[in-house]
Amino acid sequence: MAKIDLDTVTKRFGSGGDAVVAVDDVSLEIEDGEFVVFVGPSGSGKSTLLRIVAGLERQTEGDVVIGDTIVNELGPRARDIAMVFQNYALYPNMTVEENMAFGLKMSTDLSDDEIETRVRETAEKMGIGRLLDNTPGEMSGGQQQRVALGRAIVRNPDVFLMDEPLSNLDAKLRTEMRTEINRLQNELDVTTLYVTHDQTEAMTMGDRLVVLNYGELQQVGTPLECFYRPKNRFVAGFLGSPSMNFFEGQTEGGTLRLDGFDFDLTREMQSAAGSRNELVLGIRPEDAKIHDTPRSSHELEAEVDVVEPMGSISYVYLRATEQEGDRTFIVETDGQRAITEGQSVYVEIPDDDVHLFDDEDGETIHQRKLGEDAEVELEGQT
Amino acid sequence: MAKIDLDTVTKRFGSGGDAVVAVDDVSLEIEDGEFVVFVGPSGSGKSTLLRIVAGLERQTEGDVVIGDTIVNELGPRARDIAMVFQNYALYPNMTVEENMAFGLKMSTDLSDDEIETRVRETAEKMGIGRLLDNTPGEMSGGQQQRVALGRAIVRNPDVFLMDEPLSNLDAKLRTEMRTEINRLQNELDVTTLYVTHDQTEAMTMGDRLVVLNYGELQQVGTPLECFYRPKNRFVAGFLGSPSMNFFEGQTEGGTLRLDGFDFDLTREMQSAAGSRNELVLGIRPEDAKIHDTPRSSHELEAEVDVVEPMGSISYVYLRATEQEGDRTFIVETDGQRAITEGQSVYVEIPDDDVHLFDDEDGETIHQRKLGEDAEVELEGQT
Amino acid sequence: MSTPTQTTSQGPSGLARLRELWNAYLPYWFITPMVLVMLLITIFPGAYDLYLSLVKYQLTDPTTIGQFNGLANYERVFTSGGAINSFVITITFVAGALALETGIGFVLAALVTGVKSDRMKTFYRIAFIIPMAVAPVSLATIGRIMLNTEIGIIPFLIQQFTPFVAPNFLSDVPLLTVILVDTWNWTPFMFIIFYAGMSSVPKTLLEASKVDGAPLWRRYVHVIIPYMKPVLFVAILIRLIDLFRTFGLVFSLTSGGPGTATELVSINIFQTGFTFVDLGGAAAIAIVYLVGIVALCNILIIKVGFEGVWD
Amino acid sequence: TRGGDSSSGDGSGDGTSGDSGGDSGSDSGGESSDGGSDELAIPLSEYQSADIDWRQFEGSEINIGAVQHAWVDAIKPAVPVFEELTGIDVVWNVLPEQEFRTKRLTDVSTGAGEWDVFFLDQVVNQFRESGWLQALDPYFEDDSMYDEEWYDLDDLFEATRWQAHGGGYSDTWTGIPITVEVQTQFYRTDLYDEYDLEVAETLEEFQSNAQTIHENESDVVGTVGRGQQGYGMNIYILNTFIRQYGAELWDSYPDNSGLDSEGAISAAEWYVNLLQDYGPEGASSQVWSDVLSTMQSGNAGHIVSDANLFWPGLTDPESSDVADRIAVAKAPAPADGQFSPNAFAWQIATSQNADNSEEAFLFMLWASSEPTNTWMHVENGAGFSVRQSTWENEEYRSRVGDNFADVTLESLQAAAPDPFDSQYPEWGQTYSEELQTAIGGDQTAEEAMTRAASAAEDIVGE
Amino acid sequence: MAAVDDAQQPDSRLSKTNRERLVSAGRHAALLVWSFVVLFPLYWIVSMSLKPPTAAISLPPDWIFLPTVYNYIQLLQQSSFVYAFFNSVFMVSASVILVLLIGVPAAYVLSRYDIPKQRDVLVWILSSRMLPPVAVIIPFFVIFRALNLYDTRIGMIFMYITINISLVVWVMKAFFDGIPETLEEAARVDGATRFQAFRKVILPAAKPGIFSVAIISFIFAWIELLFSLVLTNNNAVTVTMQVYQFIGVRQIEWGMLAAATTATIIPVVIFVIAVNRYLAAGLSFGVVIKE
Ligand SMILES: Nc1ncnc2c1ncn2[C@@H]1O[C@H](COP(=O)(O)OP(=O)(O)OP(=O)(O)O)[C@@H](O)[C@H]1O
Ligand SMILES: Nc1ncnc2c1ncn2[C@@H]1O[C@H](COP(=O)(O)OP(=O)(O)OP(=O)(O)O)[C@@H](O)[C@H]1O
Ligand SMILES: [Mg+2]
Ligand SMILES: [Mg+2]
Repeated sequence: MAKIDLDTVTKRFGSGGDAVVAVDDVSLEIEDGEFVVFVGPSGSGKSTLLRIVAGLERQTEGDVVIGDTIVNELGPRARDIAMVFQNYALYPNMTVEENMAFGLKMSTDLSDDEIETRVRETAEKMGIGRLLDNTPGEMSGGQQQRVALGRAIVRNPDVFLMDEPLSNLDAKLRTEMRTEINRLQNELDVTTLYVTHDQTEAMTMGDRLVVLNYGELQQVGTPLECFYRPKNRFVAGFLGSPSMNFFEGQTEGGTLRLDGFDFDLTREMQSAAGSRNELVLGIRPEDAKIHDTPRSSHELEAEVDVVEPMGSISYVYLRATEQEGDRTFIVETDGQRAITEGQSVYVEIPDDDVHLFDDEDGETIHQRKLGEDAEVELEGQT
Repeated sequence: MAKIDLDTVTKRFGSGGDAVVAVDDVSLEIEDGEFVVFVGPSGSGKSTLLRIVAGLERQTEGDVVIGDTIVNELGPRARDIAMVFQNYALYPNMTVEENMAFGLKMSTDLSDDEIETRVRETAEKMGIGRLLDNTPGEMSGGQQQRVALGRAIVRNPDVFLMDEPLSNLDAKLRTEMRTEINRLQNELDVTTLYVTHDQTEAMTMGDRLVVLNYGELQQVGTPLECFYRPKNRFVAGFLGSPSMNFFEGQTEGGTLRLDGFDFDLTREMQSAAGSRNELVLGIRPEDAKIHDTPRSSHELEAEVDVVEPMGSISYVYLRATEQEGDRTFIVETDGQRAITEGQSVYVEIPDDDVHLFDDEDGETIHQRKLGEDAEVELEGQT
Repeated sequence: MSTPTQTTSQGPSGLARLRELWNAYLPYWFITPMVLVMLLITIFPGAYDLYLSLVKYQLTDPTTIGQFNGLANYERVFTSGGAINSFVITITFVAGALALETGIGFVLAALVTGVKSDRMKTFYRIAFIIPMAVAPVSLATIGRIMLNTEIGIIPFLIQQFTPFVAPNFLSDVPLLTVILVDTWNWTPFMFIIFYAGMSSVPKTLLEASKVDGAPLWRRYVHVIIPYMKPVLFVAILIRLIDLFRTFGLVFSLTSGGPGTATELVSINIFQTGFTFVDLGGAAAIAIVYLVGIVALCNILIIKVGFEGVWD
Repeated sequence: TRGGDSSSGDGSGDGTSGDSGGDSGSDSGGESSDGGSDELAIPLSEYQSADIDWRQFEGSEINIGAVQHAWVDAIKPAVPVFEELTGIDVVWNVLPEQEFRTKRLTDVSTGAGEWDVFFLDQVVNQFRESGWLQALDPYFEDDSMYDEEWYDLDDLFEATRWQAHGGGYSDTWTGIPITVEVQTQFYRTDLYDEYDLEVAETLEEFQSNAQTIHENESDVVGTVGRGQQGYGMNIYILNTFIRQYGAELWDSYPDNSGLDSEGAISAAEWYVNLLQDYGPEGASSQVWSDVLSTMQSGNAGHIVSDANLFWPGLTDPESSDVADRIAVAKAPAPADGQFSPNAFAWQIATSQNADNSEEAFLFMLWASSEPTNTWMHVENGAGFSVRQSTWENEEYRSRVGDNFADVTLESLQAAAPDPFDSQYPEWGQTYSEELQTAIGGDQTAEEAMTRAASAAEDIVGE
Repeated sequence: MAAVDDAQQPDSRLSKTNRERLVSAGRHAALLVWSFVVLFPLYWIVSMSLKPPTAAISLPPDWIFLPTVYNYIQLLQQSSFVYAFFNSVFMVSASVILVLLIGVPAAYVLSRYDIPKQRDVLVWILSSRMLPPVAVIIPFFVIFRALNLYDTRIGMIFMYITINISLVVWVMKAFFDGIPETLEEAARVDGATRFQAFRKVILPAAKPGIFSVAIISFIFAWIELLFSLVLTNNNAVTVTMQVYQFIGVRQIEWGMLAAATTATIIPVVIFVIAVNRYLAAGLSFGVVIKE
C-alpha cells in the first residue's frame, strides 16, 4: 500500500550553468513497511530527496510512485505522509499541544477528545508531557526537536519522512527515541525514510542503508553490507567513525608500495587487482593493531602523533616513521593502554581486514574477510 | 584577559509558581584560554547558560564576570564574544559571504579586502567556499550550520560560545571540524564554552567537562575524570554510549543481591558502602564480557534479547535468566562474534570495573579501578 | 429525485467535489475577486479619462463637446505654466512630507518597540494612530484657526513658550505648513505599518547581530531594515502615491495659495475640471500625471535597490 | 424609514444658533410625515389666496441641493407648510460650499438630474451657457403656476432680479433669488469711544480709523479683510472698491477687463496697503471665517467691508466676545467715488435634466414668496431678505435693529452685483491669485492687476 | 523584539540599571515630545467642543474652563448625524471585512505563486489609487447611476473596498513574503489543504499585518469625503459629510464642528483599542525555524 518507487529522479536548483544538481538520477524501490536510512555528506541531497517524496519539491526529471500511483502531480496532502523537518518548522503561534494536534485535525476525523488523548500519550513518550502548553519559543532546542518528532509520529500516515530527527538530543534520549521510533515503525509497519548523520542510527535503525554523495546513489544495501562490503572507497570511508584509513600506492609485483611502508598482497588480492597499478589500501582504525614490539611481517613502524582518549578506548594518531608526506592515520586501542605522544610503535595491518580500491574510480576491488558467522549472516541478508 | 567567572548564577523563566528554573545556582570559574564543554540532557540549561554569558539573557540572580569586570550590566556587544547559535540564526537576507563578514565589519576596523580574504579562507576551511554567494535559504542544513560556525570563527573574539555547532554534520565532516576548532582554539587561545550532545566531542575536545542536569552542576572535571570517576549515578549514566548498566540491590553481608544475580562485594567495596543497605551497581557495556561458558564466580547467566551489529562491534541486549523484572542490559562485543537472539550466555562482571552508587542520593561510593598508567594520567590531570 | 444537474457530478459526493475544486483551483479563487474589483475600478474610469483627454470637453462650449481634439489637451498641459508649476510643487510637497513621515514614523516605531512597560506601549500605540482618524477637512478647518497668526493657539504658544517668532504659517511658509500638517495627519500610517513590520523581525537575528558586535544603528541598517525591507518599501510606495494625490487637506488649508505656492496637481485637476469645467483638460493632466506616477513606481520597484523584493 | 425630525427645529431664536438647531442635512422628507399633526408655521390660507394650482403635482417629490446657508435653517421649519400645501415631499441635500459645488457640477454636467432644485451662485453663466439650466420663463407664463399679483415681483431687489437673469447676461430667468447679502462695514464701538473716532464714510477716514486702533492697541489690529484667493474670496471684497473708484469690469466684453484701469489699480493699492499696514499678520491667507473669528474674538477694530450676514454672528454673545460692542455701517467709499457696495444673491434653479422641474418651480415660488420670506425673517431669525418689503417690516426691523436694517437697505439700494460671465470662475481665480500675492507682499498691486488683466483677457478671448 | 536596549559603548562605566534608566528616560522623553505634538491639537479640538463658542477661539486661551456638553447634546439630538454616524459605522465595518476577505487571499497568492508579469499586475493594482479622486469621480458617478448603486449602502461599501484594496493587497503581500514557507510546508505535510494551511497557519502568523491594514482601511474609509459626497444622497450618507455641515457659508460653528470631529475619532479609537493586542503579536520565527 505504501511502496515508494523513485524512477530516475533528478533535481536541479537554478538553471543553466549555475544549476546545482541536488539529486542526480536516483532510482530506488522502497518496499511497503520498509525502513530505509539515508546517509551522505552534508549537501549530498538527502533532504532534497525527502522533500521530493513529500511533494514539497518537484523533481526536475523522473517519477515518484507511491503505492501504484505516479504522484508527481499530487500535493503533500494527497500523499498521506508525516515528516520531521530538519529545521523543525514548528508553528510559532501554536502551543506544543496544538502543534501536535494540528496534523490529526487536518487529516483525520478523530474527535477532539481522541486527539487530545493521542497527543498526550505521544507527548509523554517524547518526554515533553509537561510542556504541552508552552509555545515553541519557550523551549530548548532538544525540546523543540522532540515536538517536531512527536508531531509526526502522533499521526498514523502511510509514510514517515524523518530528516535528522534526533540531531539535537543527548545520547541517552537519542537511544530512547531511536527505540521508540523503531518500535512504532514495526508496530504500524509504516514505510519510513530516515536521514541521519549518526553512525549508530545509520547502522542500527534501518532495513537498508542508502548512501548518497553529490546527489548520486553510491550504495544501497543492509547496513552491514555497506559497512563490510562497501561498493567503493567513498562508502568505505564514509561509514565508520573514525573513518577507514586509506593508503595510496603502486603495485610492484606482489607488493603494494605505500608511502612509508610496503604491503605484501595476498594471492587473492593480486588476482583481484589484475592489471591495475595504482591501488588504494583501506584499513579501519579498529582493525589495525598496535604493538610495542614488532611481531609479524605485516607491520610498519610509526610514531605516535596524538592520543585521543575516549574512555574505554583511545584513538591513536600515527605517522609512519619512514613516510615522506605528512599524513597520519588512526588506530583504535584500549582506553587504558598507556601510550604517549612521540612514542614509537609497530602497527599490524592484518591481511584479512584489508580493503583494496581502484585508485581511479574508487571501485572496491577486494573486500575484507569476515568471520564465518558474520559472513553467513551477511549472505543471508542479501 | 578573558577569564569567565559564574558566581551563583540562577535563571528563572516566568515567575511565581510557573517559573522554570533553567539554571540553578551555578558557580564556575573558567580560565583564560580554557576550553570547557557543557553536556547535559535536553532542557538542562546549557543554552541558557551560554546565553547568559553572551549577555542575551539576564540571569535572575548571581554575577557573571568576564576578565575582571562584572558584566551583568553589559550588553553582548561589550563582551567581545562570538557565538554559534543552536538554531544558526543566519541573516536570511544576506549571502553567506555577507553573513560571515558581518561580525568583522561590526566589531573590527579591517578593510574590506582583509575582511574578504579572511572570510574566504574560513569558508574554504569550512568547505563552503563555493557557496559564498548563496543565501541561507538555498542551502542544506549542514551547510547552514557550517556558515554559522564560520561566522563565529572568522572573528577573533575573547570568547567563543558554541551551542552544538556540529549537530547537523556527518561524521567525517564533524571530525574535520572538531580538529579545526581545536586547532584554532589552541592557536588563538580563546576561552571557549562549547555545548554538545556528542560523546566523542565531549570526551575529546575540552579541557574540562561540565555536566548539567535540571540546571544544576553535576560535575566539573576533565573528560576522563568525569568518565572514570563520575561523582554520581547521573554523570556515570550520562557519559558513555551506550550508557552504563545499573543494577539496584540490597547488601546482605558481603553480597549485593540484585534482581537476577548476586554480586560479591570486595573488601574495599564493603568498607566504602559502610552501613548503606541499598546500593546500585554500575558497569559499562564495554567492560562486561560475554562468554559462552561459565568461567569465574562473578558471572551471571543471561539470555540474548537483541543484537545490534555496529560494524566492528555489536551491542548485545541481555536479560538475566533468573531475574523477575523485565529489564535488559547491554554488553558490547566484537562485531564479528556470532551471537544469535535467544542464545544463552554468561556475562562476566569484572570486580575492577564496577562502580557503586548510593541508591538514594546517587552519590558514587566506589569508583572502578583503572590500569596503572591510566590511573597515573588521571591523577596527573587533577 | 434526479435532476439534470446531478448527471454532471461524477465525484464521490457533491460537497467533496466542491471541496476538491476549491482546493485545486485555490489561487484562482483567491485572486479572482480581487481582479474583478480591480477591473471594475480601473478599466472604466481609465478609459473614460483617456477618452475625455482626447476630445474637446469644455462644458461652457456645448457645441464642441465630444469633438476629437487630438493631443491639443496634452499640448496645453505642457505649455501652460499652471500645470508644470503644479507638478513641481507637488514633487516638493511629496518629497518633504514623505521624508518627514517616513523618518518620524520609523523612529517612533523603533522607540515604541523598545518600550518595556506594556501600558505605556499601548498608550503610545494608540496615541500615535489617532491623528490619522481626524478627517483632513476637519483638520484643515480647525487647523486654519489654530495656525492663525492673530488668534491661533499655535503661534500663541510659540511666542509664549519658545524663543522663536512664529511665522505666518499659511501666508509666509505655506508649503512648509502644508507639509507639516500633512506630517501630523499621516505619520500614523507609517507608524502602524513600520511597527507591525518591526514586530516580525525574528528575535534570533537581533541576538546574532548583538553578539556580532553591531552597534545599535548598524543593527538597524544591516539587520532590521533589510529584513523589513518589503514592508518598508510598500509603506513608502503607498504613502508616496497617496501624497501625490493629496487634495482635501491642502485645498481646505490654502486653496492652493498664496498665489500658486501650494497648487498641487490634484488641485490643478480640480480647478480645471470642476471650476473651469474643462473636463478634457483635467483628464489630460490626470493622464500625464498617471503615466508619470506609473513610471516612477516602476523605477522605484526596479531600480532603487528594491530589486528582488518583489520577485 | 428613520424618523427624520429634529426636535429643536426652530433654533433658539436668532440667526446664528439657528444653524445648530435644525440641520437635518439630508433628511428625507421626514417632516412631511409628521407635519400634519403639528401646528403649521404659516397658515395655508396665505398661499391659497393665490391663483395657483398648488396641488397639481400632489404625491411627487423634489430633491433640493443646498449649501449650508442660514437660509436653509430658516426655511426648514416652514417646509411642512409647503408639503401640506402642495402634497409634494421635499428632500434636502445640504452641503458645505466647496463640496456642494463639486456635487452640483457632477450632478448637473452628467445629466443625472438628481437635484430638482439647487443653489446657484457666480457660476450661473457657466451653467447657462453649457445648456444645463432650464429657463424659468415658461413657468412664469403658465397661469396655473404663477400669479403675478400675489407674488409681487417688483418687491425683489433690482440687483437680485438682475442676478437671476444670469447676472445681466441672460434675457431669461436663470433662477429665483432667495437670499441677498451686501457688503457693510463693521466696527468696534468701545474702541471708537475710547479714541473718539467717527464712523468712516470715505476710504481715507477709514484708513485713519484703522491706523489709530492699530497703533494704539497691542492686541488689536486695525482691520481685517479677506486675502485668500478664490473667486468668492478677496476679489469679492475688492470689486466693491474698484467699482467705487469708478472703474468698470469688462466695459467691453471680451476685450477689456478693466482690471488694469486706473481706478482698479487705485482700489487694489488701497486695499493691499490697508491689509498690509493695518491688517493682521498673514492677511493674505485669510478667508471669511478668519475675518469673522478675528472680529468675534475682539482682535480687530474693523471689518472693512464684508457680508452684512456677519451681523448675527458678531452680535450673538454666544459666539462673539464683543457682541455688545459692535456696530455696522455702510462700507466706506472713495471721497470722490460713488457708494456702490457689492451685493451677492443666491438663486435657486433647476436643470434641464431634472425630473421634477415644475414641482421645483412651485417650490421656488413658495420659498421666495412674501409670506414665507416674511415668516423666515420675522419668526425665524433670517436676515438676508431679497424682498424690500421685509426690510421695511417693523417687526423685523425691531428684531434686527433699525441701524442694521437701514444700513442694509440703503446699501442694497445702491448695490451692484459683480458681473459673472461664464468664464468668471477661471479669470476670477487668476485675478484672485494675483491679488493674494500682492497682499502677501510679493508683488505690487499694480503688477498684480496688470497681470490679472492680461490673464483675464487671454482667458475670455480664447 | 527589543531592538534598542543594550550598551552603546563597550566601556561604559554606568551600571546597567542606571544606563537602562537613562536609555529608557531618553526614549520616553522623545516619545512624550511626539505625544505632545500629537495630542495637543487633539486636546484643542476636544476642548473646543467642550467650550462655549466664544471661548473656543479666544486668546490667551482659557486653560481652565467649565466644560459643557451642550455641543454633544445638540449633536445627539440631530437624527441625521446619528443616522449617518451609524450608517458609516456599518458601511465602513462591512467594507473592511470584505476588503480583507478579497485582498488578503489575493495578496497571499501574489506572494506565494508565480504570477505571470507579476510586477505589472502589482503596479496595476496600485494604479487604482494613483489618480486623485477628483479625476475619477465623474466616471464613478456615471457607473454608479448606471448600475443603480447611487446612494445605496452596497454602492458605498463597494466604493470603500475600491479605495482600500490596493493597500490591503500590497501591504499583506509584503507581510506574507516575510513568513517562512516552511511553516506552510509543514502544514501541508500534516495533511492540511492549501486553504487550511493558509487559514490556520499563515493567517495567524500574519496577524500584526492584518490588523494594521484593518485599522488603516477602516480609517481611510471612515474619513473618505469625495466619493461619499458625490455618490450618496440621503440613504447612504456618511458621517464625514455630517461633520462638514457645521462649516456654513457665513458661519462656522466651531463647537459643533469640534464635537462632531471628536465624535468621529471615537470609533477609530475604540477599534484601535480592540485590536491593539494583535498589532504587535511579534512572532519570532527565528526561534522555531533555523534560518
Ligand atoms: N524563553 C523561555 N521561556 C520559558 N522557558 C524556557 C525558555 N527558554 C528555555 N526555557 C526552558 O529552560 C530550560 C533550559 O533550556 P535550555 O535551552 O537552556 O536547554 P538546553 O540545555 O540547551 O537543552 P537542549 O539540549 O535541548 O538544547 C528548558 O526546560 C526550557 O524549556
Ligand atoms: N533552494 C535551493 N536553492 C539552491 N540550491 C539548493 C536549494 N536547496 C538545496 N540546495 C543545494 O542542494 C544540495 C543538496 O541539499 P540538501 O538540503 O538536500 O542536502 P542534505 O543532504 O540534506 O545536507 P545536510 O546533511 O547538510 O542537511 C546542496 O548543495 C544545497 O546547497
Ligand atoms: Mg538536509
Ligand atoms: Mg540548547
